[in-house]
Amino acid sequence: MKVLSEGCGELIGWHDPDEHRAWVRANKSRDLKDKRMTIADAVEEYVPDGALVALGGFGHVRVSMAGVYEIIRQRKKHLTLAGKTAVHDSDILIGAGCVDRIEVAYAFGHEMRGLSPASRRAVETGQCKVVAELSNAVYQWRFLAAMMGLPFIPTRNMLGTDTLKYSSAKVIKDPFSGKPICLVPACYPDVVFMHVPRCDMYGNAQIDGTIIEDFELARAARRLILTTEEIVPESEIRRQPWQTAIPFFFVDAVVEVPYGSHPCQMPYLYFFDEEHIGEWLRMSKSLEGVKEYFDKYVYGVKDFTDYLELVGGLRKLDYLKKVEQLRAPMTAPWLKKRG
Amino acid sequence: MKVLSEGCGELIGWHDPDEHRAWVRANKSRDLKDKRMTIADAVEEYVPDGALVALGGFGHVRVSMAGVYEIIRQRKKHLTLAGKTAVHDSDILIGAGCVDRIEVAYAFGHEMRGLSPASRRAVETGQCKVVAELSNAVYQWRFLAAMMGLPFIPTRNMLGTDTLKYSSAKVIKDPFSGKPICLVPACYPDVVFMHVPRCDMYGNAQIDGTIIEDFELARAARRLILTTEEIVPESEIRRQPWQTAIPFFFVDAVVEVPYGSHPCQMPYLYFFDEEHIGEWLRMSKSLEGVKEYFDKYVYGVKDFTDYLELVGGLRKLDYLKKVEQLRAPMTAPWLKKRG
Amino acid sequence: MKADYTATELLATVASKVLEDGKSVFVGTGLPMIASMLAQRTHAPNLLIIFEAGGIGPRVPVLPISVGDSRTFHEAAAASTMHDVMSLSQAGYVDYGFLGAAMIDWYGNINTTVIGEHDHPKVRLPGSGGANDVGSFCWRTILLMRQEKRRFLKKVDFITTPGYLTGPGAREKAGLPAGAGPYRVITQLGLYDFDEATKRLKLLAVHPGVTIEQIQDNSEFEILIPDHVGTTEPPTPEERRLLREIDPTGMAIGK
Amino acid sequence: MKADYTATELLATVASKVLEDGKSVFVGTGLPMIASMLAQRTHAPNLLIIFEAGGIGPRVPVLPISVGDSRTFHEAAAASTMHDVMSLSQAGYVDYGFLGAAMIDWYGNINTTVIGEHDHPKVRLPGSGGANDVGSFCWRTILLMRQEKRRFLKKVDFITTPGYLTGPGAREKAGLPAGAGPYRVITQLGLYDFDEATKRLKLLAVHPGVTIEQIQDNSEFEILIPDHVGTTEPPTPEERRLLREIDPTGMAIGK
Repeated sequence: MKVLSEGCGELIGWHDPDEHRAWVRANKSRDLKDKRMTIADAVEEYVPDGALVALGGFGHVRVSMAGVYEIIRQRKKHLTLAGKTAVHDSDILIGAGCVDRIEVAYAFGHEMRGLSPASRRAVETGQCKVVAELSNAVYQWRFLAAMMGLPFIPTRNMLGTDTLKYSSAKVIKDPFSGKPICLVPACYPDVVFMHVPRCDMYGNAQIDGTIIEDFELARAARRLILTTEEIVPESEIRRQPWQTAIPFFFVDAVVEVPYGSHPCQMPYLYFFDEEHIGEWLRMSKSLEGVKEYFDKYVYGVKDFTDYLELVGGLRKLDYLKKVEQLRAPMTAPWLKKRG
Repeated sequence: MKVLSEGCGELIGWHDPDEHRAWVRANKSRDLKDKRMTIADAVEEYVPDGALVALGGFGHVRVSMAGVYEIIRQRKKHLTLAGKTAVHDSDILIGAGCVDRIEVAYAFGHEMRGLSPASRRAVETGQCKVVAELSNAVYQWRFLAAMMGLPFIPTRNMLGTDTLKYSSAKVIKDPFSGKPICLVPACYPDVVFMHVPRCDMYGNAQIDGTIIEDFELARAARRLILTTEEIVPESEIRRQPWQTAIPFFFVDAVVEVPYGSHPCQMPYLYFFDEEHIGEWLRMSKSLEGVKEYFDKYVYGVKDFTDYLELVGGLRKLDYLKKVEQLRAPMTAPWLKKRG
Repeated sequence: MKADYTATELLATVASKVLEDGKSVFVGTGLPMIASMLAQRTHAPNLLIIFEAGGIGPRVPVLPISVGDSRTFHEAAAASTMHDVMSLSQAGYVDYGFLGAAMIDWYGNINTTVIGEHDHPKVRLPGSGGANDVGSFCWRTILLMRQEKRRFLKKVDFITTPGYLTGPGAREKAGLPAGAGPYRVITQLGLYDFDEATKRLKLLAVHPGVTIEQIQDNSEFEILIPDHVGTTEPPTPEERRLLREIDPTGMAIGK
Repeated sequence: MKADYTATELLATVASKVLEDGKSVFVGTGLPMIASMLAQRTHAPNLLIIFEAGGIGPRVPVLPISVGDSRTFHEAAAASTMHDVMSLSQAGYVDYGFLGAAMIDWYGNINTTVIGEHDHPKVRLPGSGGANDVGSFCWRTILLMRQEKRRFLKKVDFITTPGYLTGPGAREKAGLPAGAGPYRVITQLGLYDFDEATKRLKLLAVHPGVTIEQIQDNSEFEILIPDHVGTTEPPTPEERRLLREIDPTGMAIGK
C-alpha cells in the first residue's frame, strides 16, 4: 500500500474500526430506556476534561447552546473541538477557555457578522492550537466514515493544496481509475451535543429543515447528548417513522430545553438573537469583556430559564419567533454600525 | 498501489469519475422543467437495448411495475440487470427474455414464496448469465460511491469469501489500520425506474416508509424515470422540503401511474396481490405458461389501466388497500398449497 | 409418543431463546422473524429488531412476507435506509444476526449461491442477499437450516457468507471485523455452537428424542461431540399459541 | 462625475451576469447570495441555488445571515444534508461556485486560512469552510474579492483552495476533478478570466472609469492584459432597486 503523500495534521478522533466496534458493543446500549436527565448531569457524566467535542447544527443554526453553556459553567478544560462549520458555538467555547485545541474546517468567523474576536485572539496568542486543517465536506465525510465503521472515505478534494498538507488525510493511487485520490480518516468525537425540535424520552429524534451533517455525526458520536425543544410521546414518533433522523440507540442523554439554541437560530421556531450575538461580539473584543460576559450570562444565572429571562424573556422570544416566520424585520447592532 | 486480491466478476456500470462528471454536465438538466410523459415514451427514449437497468424499491415492494411491463411490451433485448434485492421485478424481466445478464446480490427467489422458476431456469440453461456476485450492502454502497462521484467505497465485508472472488471488488491494505480492506467500485446504472407515492411535475419526489437504497440509487442513475401514484402541485413539495427524497434535477421523466407498483406492495397504499403473484409463480413453471402470462397481461392489454381491470379492477384494489392497512386478512394461493 | 409440536415450531422457539433482551438482532425473512417476534413476546420485550431495507425497532403486527414489506417498519423507531442499517451493523451496533443456509461446512461457512460450477450451475440459488453482510458485521450469527448429509458438507461449492473461513484467526486475517462469527446453528436435529479452540461445529444440545447417531449420520463432516450434551426445551403450549398469533396464515410456521 | 452606485453593487451585478439560466450554482454567504438572487430576478429565473448545509433550489425570501440559515431552504425543492450537496457537487452536478478570497496568486489559488506561519499565525482566518470543496468540485468557480497589492500576491502564504495550482494540467495531476477550475475573478477594479494556455490571471474588462494602470498597480504579480479589454456594465436603477429588495437591511450591499 504505497502512500503518495500524507498530511502532517494531528489525527484526532480516529480509532481502529475493530477497537471502535468493541467499544460500541460494550458501551452503547441497545435497550429502550428512559434517558431523560438534566443538562448538568449529562455534561458531568459525558464530558471529561480533554475530550474531543463536536456540536450538531451549523455553528449558529440549531446549536445546543444549553450544552455549550453548561460546559462553560462546569469549567471543563483542555477540550479539543471539531471545528466543523464552527461559528458562535466555538467562539464562546474557546473564549471561555474550555477549548485549547481545534481541528478547523471553518472557525473564528461569524459569517455575515465578520470575524470572531475572542477565538481569533486565542489562536493568534497561542492559547488555542489549530491541530489540523480540512474542509467542510471532508469533516462531514470523516463522520460518514465513522458512521459506516470504516477507517476512511475517499474524496476528490483537498488534493494539491496546503489544506491537505495540514490535514490528517493520505493520498494513494486509486486502483480503479489510476488517478491520485485522497483518503480521509474516520472521526469519532468523544461527545456530541445536538439540539432538535422534538424527540421522545428514549432519544428517537426528528429534525425539521436541513439535517446538515447531523445524520452522520449522530452516528459517529461515541456519546450523544440531545437537547430538545420538546419531549413528545413515543407514539408521535412511531406514527411517521421515516421522519426519525436519529433512532434511540445512538443517544445517551435526552434533555428538554425549550429555546435551547438561543441566541442561535432554530429553523421554523426562532431567529438568531442578533442583539445578544452583537453584544458578545462587542464585549469579546477585550479579555475583560469576555469575563464580564460569562459572569453575567453563564456563571451569574442559575439555569437556562434564568438566562432566557435575562436576555429578554417572553417579549424577546416572541419577537424572535416573528422574525423567523418573516412577520417582523430583523435588526442587529452590527448592522447599525455599518449603516 | 498494491492490490492484494481482486474479484473476477465483470465490472459493470463503472465509469471513470471524470468521464461521469463530463457526462452529467452534458446530459443531466439542471433546469426546472415539466418532465411529464407517457411510460411508453420514457422507455422508448431512455432504454436502449443492451442498457444496464436497475429498479428502485425492494424487488416486490415499491417497484415500478409500470416501467417493467413497458420494457417487456417494447420487447427490449440484451439488458443487463442490477440484481439488487431483486424479486418479482427481475423474475418477470428475465422470464420475458429482456434481460440476459445480471449482477447478483439477491435474485431468483421470492422470499417467503420460495424460489422463482422462470429466472432460475434462465440461469440454469445459460439463457441468462450471472456476470458477477456481491451482497446487498455492497450493491447499495456501489450506488453510494456513484452518488458521491467516487471511483470506489471501502467496505469490511465479502473478505475471505467466494462472493468476493466473483465480484468486481479489489482488496488493499488500509493505510490507516494496516488491515486488508475491500474496495467496491461505483455503479452508475444507465437507467433506473423508481416508483414513488408522490412527486411534482419537475420530479421532486417524496417517499413514505423506508427509502431502502433509493436515496443513493436515484443519484447514481444516469437516467431516472419516476412513476408515481400521484403528481402533486409543486407547492405541496416545497411546504416541507425536508420530505423530498429526490430533487428534480436527478429525474429525467415523470409518469403518473396510480397503482403502478401492482402486484407488488406500495407501503401504506396497497398490499402485494398474492393471487396475481401466485398465478405468475404457477404459470412460470413452464415456458408455455410464461408465454401465456405475457400474452395475457402485457401484450394483450393496451395500457396499465386495462391491466388493472384485468387483474380485478376496483374490487381487487380496494381489497389490497384493506390488507395493507391491516383491515382484512391476507390470502394467497401459495399458502393454500402448503396448508 | 408423537410430539404435539412441529419441527418448525421447535426451531422457532429454540432460536428465540438464544436472543437476549435489550440487545439488537438483524432479521431475515421467515423463521428469523418469527423467532425474534416470539422473543419479544416472551423473555425479550426490548429486543431491537433491524431489517435490511431500513426498518429499525418496529412493532411488527403480523409476519411480513418480505424484509422490505411495510410490516417491517410498522410503528418503528425509524424507517430509514439500507445504507443506515448496513452502516450501523458494520460499526458494531448489532449483537445478533440470523442466517438461513442451503449448505454449510464445519467452520460455519455458508453457501446460498450455487450448486455446481458458478458459470455452469446445477442449481442456482438466490446469492448472498444480505447474508454476507450479516455474517460479516453482526457480532454473533445464528444459522437456521435443515440438516442433511448433502447440506452439512466437508466443503461447500461456494462460500457465499463467511463462517470461520479456514479456522481460528482466518476472519481477522482476511480483514473481516474481529471477534465476530457464527454463534449457533439450529437444525431440526439439534443446537450447535463452535469450539473455542478449533472454530469447528460442536454439538450443544439435541432436540427431544434425537440421538447422537442421528446428529452424526446427517453430516458429511465430523461434528464435535462434547462429554455433556444437553436436550433442548420443547415448545410450550403458550409458545405455540404465540407462534399462531404471530403467523396466523402459517406461512412460515406451517398450518 | 461620481457614480450613483457603490462598488459592492457593481460587484453584485457583474457577478450575477456570469450566471446562466437553467444552470446550478453553489452559493456562499453574502455577495454570492445576492448575485445569485439578483440573477434569478433578472435573466436567470431557473438558476438552481445550492447551499452547503443542504438547501437545494430554495426561493430565498430575503438575504440569509448564514448559509445554514432557514432562509436557505425556504420553499426549497429539498432541505437535505451536507453529504447530499457535497456529493452531487463532487459528481459534477454543479456548474458554478462562488468563492470569497483574502488573497490569491496568479493561478487563482486562494488563501483564507492564515497570514504568516501556520503554527504561529500573524492573522488567523476562518480556514477552508466549504471553499476547498467548491474550488475542487464545481465546474467553474467565480472569485469575489477586494483587489490590493497585498491580496494579489506572487505566492500566497497558504493554499486553502485550489486554483490552477502550478499551471496547466496541475489540477488533474494532483487528482482533482478534470476540466474544472477558476473561471472569473471579480474585484472592485475589474473582471478577469484565466488564460487558456498558461492558466494565469488575465484581464477581461475594467469597471467604468478604471484604468489598466490601476489594474496592474493593485497586484503584486503581472496580470495578463489582452489587446482588447472591455468595460463592464454599471448597475441599472432597476438592478439597484432589486438589490435593496433582496437585502433590505443592507447587511451585504451596504446602506
